[in-house]
Amino acid sequence: MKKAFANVYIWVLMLLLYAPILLILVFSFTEAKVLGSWTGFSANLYKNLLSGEAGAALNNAIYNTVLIALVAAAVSTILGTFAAIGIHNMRHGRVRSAITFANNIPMINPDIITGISIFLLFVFLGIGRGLFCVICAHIAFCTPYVVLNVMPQLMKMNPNIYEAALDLGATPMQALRKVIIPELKSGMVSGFILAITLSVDDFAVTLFTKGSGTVETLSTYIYADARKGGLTPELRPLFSIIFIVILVLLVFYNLKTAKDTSKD
Amino acid sequence: MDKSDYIIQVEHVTKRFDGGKVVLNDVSLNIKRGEFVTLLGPSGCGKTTLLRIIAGFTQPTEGKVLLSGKDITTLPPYQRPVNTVFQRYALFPHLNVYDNVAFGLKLQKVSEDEIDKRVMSALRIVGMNEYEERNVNALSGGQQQRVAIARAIVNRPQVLLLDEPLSALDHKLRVDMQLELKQMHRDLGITFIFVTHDQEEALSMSDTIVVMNDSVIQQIGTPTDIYNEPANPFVADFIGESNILNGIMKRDFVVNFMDKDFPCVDKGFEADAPIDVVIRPEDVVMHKDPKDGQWTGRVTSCIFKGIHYEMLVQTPDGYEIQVQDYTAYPAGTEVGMSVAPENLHVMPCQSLYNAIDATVIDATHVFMLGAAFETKLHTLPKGTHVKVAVDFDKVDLLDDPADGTAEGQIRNILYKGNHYFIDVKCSNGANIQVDTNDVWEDWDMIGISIKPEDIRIIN
Amino acid sequence: MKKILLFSTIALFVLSNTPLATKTYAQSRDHILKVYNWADYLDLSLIDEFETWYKEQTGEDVKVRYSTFDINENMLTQIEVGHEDYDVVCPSEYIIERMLKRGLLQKIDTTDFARTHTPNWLGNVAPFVADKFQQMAPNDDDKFNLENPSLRVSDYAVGYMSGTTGFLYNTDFVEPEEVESWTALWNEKFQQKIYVKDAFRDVYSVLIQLARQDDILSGKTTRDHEASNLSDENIQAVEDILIKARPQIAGWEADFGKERMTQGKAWINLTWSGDAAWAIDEAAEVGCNLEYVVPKEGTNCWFDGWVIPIYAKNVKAASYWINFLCQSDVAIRNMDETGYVSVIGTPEVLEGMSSEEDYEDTVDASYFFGDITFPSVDEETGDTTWIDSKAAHLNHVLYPNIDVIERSILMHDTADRNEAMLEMWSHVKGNNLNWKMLTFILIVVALILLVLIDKKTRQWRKRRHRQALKLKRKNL
Amino acid sequence: MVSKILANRANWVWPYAIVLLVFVVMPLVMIVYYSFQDAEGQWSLHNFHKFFLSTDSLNTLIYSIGIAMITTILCILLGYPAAYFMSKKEYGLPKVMAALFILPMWINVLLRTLATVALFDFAHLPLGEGALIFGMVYNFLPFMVYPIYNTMLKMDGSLIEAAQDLGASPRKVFTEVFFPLSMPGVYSGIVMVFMPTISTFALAELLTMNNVKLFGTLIQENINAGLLGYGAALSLIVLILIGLTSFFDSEE
Repeated sequence: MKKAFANVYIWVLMLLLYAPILLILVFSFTEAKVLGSWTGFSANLYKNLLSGEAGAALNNAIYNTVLIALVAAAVSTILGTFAAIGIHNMRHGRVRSAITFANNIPMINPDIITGISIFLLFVFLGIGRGLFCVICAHIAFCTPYVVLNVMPQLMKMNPNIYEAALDLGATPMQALRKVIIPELKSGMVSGFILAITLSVDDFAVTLFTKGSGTVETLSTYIYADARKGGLTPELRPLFSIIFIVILVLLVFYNLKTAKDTSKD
Repeated sequence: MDKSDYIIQVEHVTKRFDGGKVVLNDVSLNIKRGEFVTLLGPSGCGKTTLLRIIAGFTQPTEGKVLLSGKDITTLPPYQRPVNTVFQRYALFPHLNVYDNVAFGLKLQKVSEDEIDKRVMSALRIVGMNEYEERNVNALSGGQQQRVAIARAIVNRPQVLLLDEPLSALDHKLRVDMQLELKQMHRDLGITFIFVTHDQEEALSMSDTIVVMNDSVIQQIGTPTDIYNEPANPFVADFIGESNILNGIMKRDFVVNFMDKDFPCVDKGFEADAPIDVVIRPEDVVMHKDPKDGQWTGRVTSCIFKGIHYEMLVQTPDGYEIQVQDYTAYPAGTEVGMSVAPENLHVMPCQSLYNAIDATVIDATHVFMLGAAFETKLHTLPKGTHVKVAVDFDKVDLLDDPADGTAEGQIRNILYKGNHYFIDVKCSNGANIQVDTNDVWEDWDMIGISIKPEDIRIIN
Repeated sequence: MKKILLFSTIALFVLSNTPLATKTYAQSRDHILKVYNWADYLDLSLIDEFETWYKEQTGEDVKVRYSTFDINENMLTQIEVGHEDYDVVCPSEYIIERMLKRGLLQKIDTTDFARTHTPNWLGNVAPFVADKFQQMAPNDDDKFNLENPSLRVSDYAVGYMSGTTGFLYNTDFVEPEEVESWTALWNEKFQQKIYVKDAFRDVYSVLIQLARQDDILSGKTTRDHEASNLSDENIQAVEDILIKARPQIAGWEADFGKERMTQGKAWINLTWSGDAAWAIDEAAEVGCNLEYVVPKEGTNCWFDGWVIPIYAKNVKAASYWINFLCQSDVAIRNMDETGYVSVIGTPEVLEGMSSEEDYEDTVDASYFFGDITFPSVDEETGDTTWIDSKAAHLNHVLYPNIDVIERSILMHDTADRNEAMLEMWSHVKGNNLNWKMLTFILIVVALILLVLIDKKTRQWRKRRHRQALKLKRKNL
Repeated sequence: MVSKILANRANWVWPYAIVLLVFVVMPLVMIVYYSFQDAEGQWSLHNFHKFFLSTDSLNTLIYSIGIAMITTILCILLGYPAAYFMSKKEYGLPKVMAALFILPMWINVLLRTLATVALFDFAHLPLGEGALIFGMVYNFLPFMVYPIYNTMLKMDGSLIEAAQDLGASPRKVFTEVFFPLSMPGVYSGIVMVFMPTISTFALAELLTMNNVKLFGTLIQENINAGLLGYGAALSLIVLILIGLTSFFDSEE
């Protein structure tokens, strides 16, 4: 009885959660201008997605998105890992707590605040905004999550292995490469993935830091398009593709983690 | 004995987990009102499961549990007048010490003043008054332990269950807590059921000890019985130090081991019955002059143990005897040794050889221990169920499970003076015993192989 | 870790090799022309053509970096505050005025034209538009004193597109007489069916004429005066009109109005003629009948023009760009693409835009093309039709009849009243706070406080209780 | 020399520390700086003065708080049971459920919002406050479910047993132990939902056709209109709100 209720509840909620997604998935296969009127099956929306002027713009947007995400994620992963190691080895005290506090700010701040604050900084410095500014901003709000992901690994790590490595004649860099990094790997990877998703998802920060219209990312492209006509037809296949990609990625990720957990 | 004296009766309880793994195998146990009972055994012997069944967290697969005569097998835990002290205390982090202890009483809708009286007295009993306002996370392990106990006893349960409550404490603290628990038991006069794997703990605290191994009860008795009259080699070995030797009961009051006859106080065995002899190290009397004493040997090591010395003595015919004495005999000295008849504990052997259930596969193979073993040519029809006899010393254990015909795991090791007597659990659940001189470790996975000529089929 | 390093190196490699990047770093700035224009406001194929044309004219390469905005102020902020180095931008008239005042503009440089034998088409702009530009309010303490005859606004700004503000409506649901007046906004029939362009200046400048129509008709005041006089009373008057219209208004559209109209989700859209023209064609395709009307109380005749900000890095190319866009054929192509009406007033445009079968009723567009009549010969049939600017077969949405122009005003810069206007706007737009919500909030806050207080008091009472019991214990 | 510095691993933090200083701390300082500047770039309280005088901005703030409250409460009411059912094995829900619940969280927020808009259009429901709240809940529910679900999973089972053992009926076990112990998850859920709701702007714009304005919208409008000072001041107010909420959070 209780079990039945629980299942019904969850499934209904699920349905609600996925209704819009399914709706769009379905109507991405018809060319109807107005979502809801079915003008017969066609994959043209998909065909035309990357062709024509709009397609070129979309291409550029996707390109920028990937570029920004990769650079930001990579940099913040390296930066964050070093930072985590540093923080971990710091004496508890003002400096440490100050840094950890500053580290939390971007996570607590709403995107719009992060975006505006960085926008104001660049205005103040009189630097024109653009790709560079966006990447900086993304690094700023991605790194804390990397730190957050690496920290637990450090906690788990036996504090002596680094010394052990040095004792066995490794230089600090070798010790880092051969001993510490392997220990932190899982944390870094999950941090990297998280950073990627955050960067790709981000909208508010990019909007305020991209400056002149040249650097469009996927989100800003969608925003611009949405302001014109809500969910314009060309967004439907885009949405569907993104959804499928994420679905696949997540499934793989879960399977992998499941395997890892079953291993140990 | 009158049934009403029993507060807890466990009747033929068997617990099988979903995986089919048997953790309790037809366990029966009667616990008298007001007793301090200890469930003692190595990890994985099923003692904790038994406790959880009594507490009601786990349902037995078969059998039932009675509380003062009433069947409570299906009663949910919150309706049982028993309380548990958990291994890792399980104090509620969102409540302070006082509220943790008052938790049970509040649920019983006891009046504020009553609650306060009882909580404070409980806290006083465990010496934690003054800490009532504290946050439980701010307490040390020992203190948390005390609070956990207070929280349990404040409800005046008929039975208090303690699941290895001291395992997380350091040695000094543990000893103190042992005494305090004993004291508490005396003061409260309620039944304690105490689970531990530490035999000293068990001996020092309990009225009754229930020794468990391999999901069955090995022996129930007072600490002295258990120590002095172990029911079987396992108990003897698990409780305290002991020399366990193979022997033969020549006739009443005469036992033969190490190829010598010794006077003893046991009788009633048929002539030349194989037996195990247990001699506690402190019962071996040492003589400066090798001539006095019943047998001789050379001291090979001598270690000071605080009050006494612990020595290993090698007999000429290759037995190694553990001895405790107040005077030190440095390594290398020749000594004589004797043991008083009443200190020779004779226990019958379960068997002289492994009697294994097997099924005939073909003229030269039988299936047993979860694998097909080659045998000498025989005439039995395929599929007949037979008993197979294998001598203890005819079983070979191999490092790599893959190398053996069958696989097994080492469960228990006894040192029999001049060789090891090893208990092996095979992949199919059957046990076989092995005599060997090789050194193994508990829980080692090993391969088992038996030469065909050593497999004797008996019907 | 290795993976990440790999990623980053790839990323950096890509970064350094992207066309985008090469644009940014490899090419020197004077081979780039940064154009900043409204969204959907240009036939984009013209960009390449300009690049080749510019090469022909000057022998220099230029790459156009084209980007778009959808809010004037947004663009201005980027230039004024962000110092973005756009070479040529296309703001609305009042922003041009403000930029002039604030000295953010530099002269269009026509000197090279003669040298490169490039015809100067800047004169193609309809004189009536040039006059409107010149009208921009003078202000003595400005850097640019516009009364100074030596200064012609047209040296700094060249018109691009123009249009009016009116009602776009769906003839299936709305009768023409229902939208003759701006008061249609108050008609309960259109509840939640009206979209209003999210542009407070245009809305103000048309609705103020509704508010003051008696005085205007009786000649007590003039449209232009009221439109540029943003007194608190006037702002209040417009606010009242809008508040009264609130129940009918389904939304404030930055750009999605036409879409919603063609989807039939809205019946009326207070919008610009250009959007209207575009939407009417779009809707026709999906069989939805839209019309555009300029209500009788009056409208605003707005202009967008090309200007060169002082932060521009490539003035020469910018000037050529502006000149390029002033050609009649280019203008026509832009009109076809965007639906807005170019300010180019040449006979070629008149000829190109008029069509008897499409528009049987005529409009008097002499104010725009001048009073001209000339024969036009059809290539195929070869028969001649007379084209008369006084009775031209033009799309009335784009080229309104002269009477519409007579009751139209020119918007002026209102920077000083900006905040007041914004405030009015958000009063009307964003003030959804109602008593239901307020009480709800209060209840929630009260509940939270109650819980907290209750918690604290309980702890406190408990503590006191215990103290008492402690005492009792001590006494025992 | 360098290696000496590197040898002390505490120093490895400095590169990031600098990044933090430049791209996190400085920008916040900027917000404060601009919020105390008027249009002429003079120090003044003009912006705050304006804020507290203009009923409009205040109303928007209060309204946004209201919407945020509704969203948060709905998220808790819907999300808590969901998390509960998923975290308890006895309901036999597949583990992948949780993942499926989180999945929409990874789709671009705008697309998710547009999807809800599409749903409303499809069902011929009017866009407006209702749509806004639905969209908000739709967007933020995963952010509520996830932390609650995690706390429930991590909860020490022996505490539940202890409660039963001390005579708590299943109902009591829930009210006296399980619920209080799950609260931390709820709190972090609130933090993850409440403030973002107040400061969203695109969602409101898309879900209500610009009809409803949230505080985020107000900020964005002012920044876009070039009123940096006022925009900064409004942002500062949001920051102060965040400070307060996190303070309450730590109180709990």
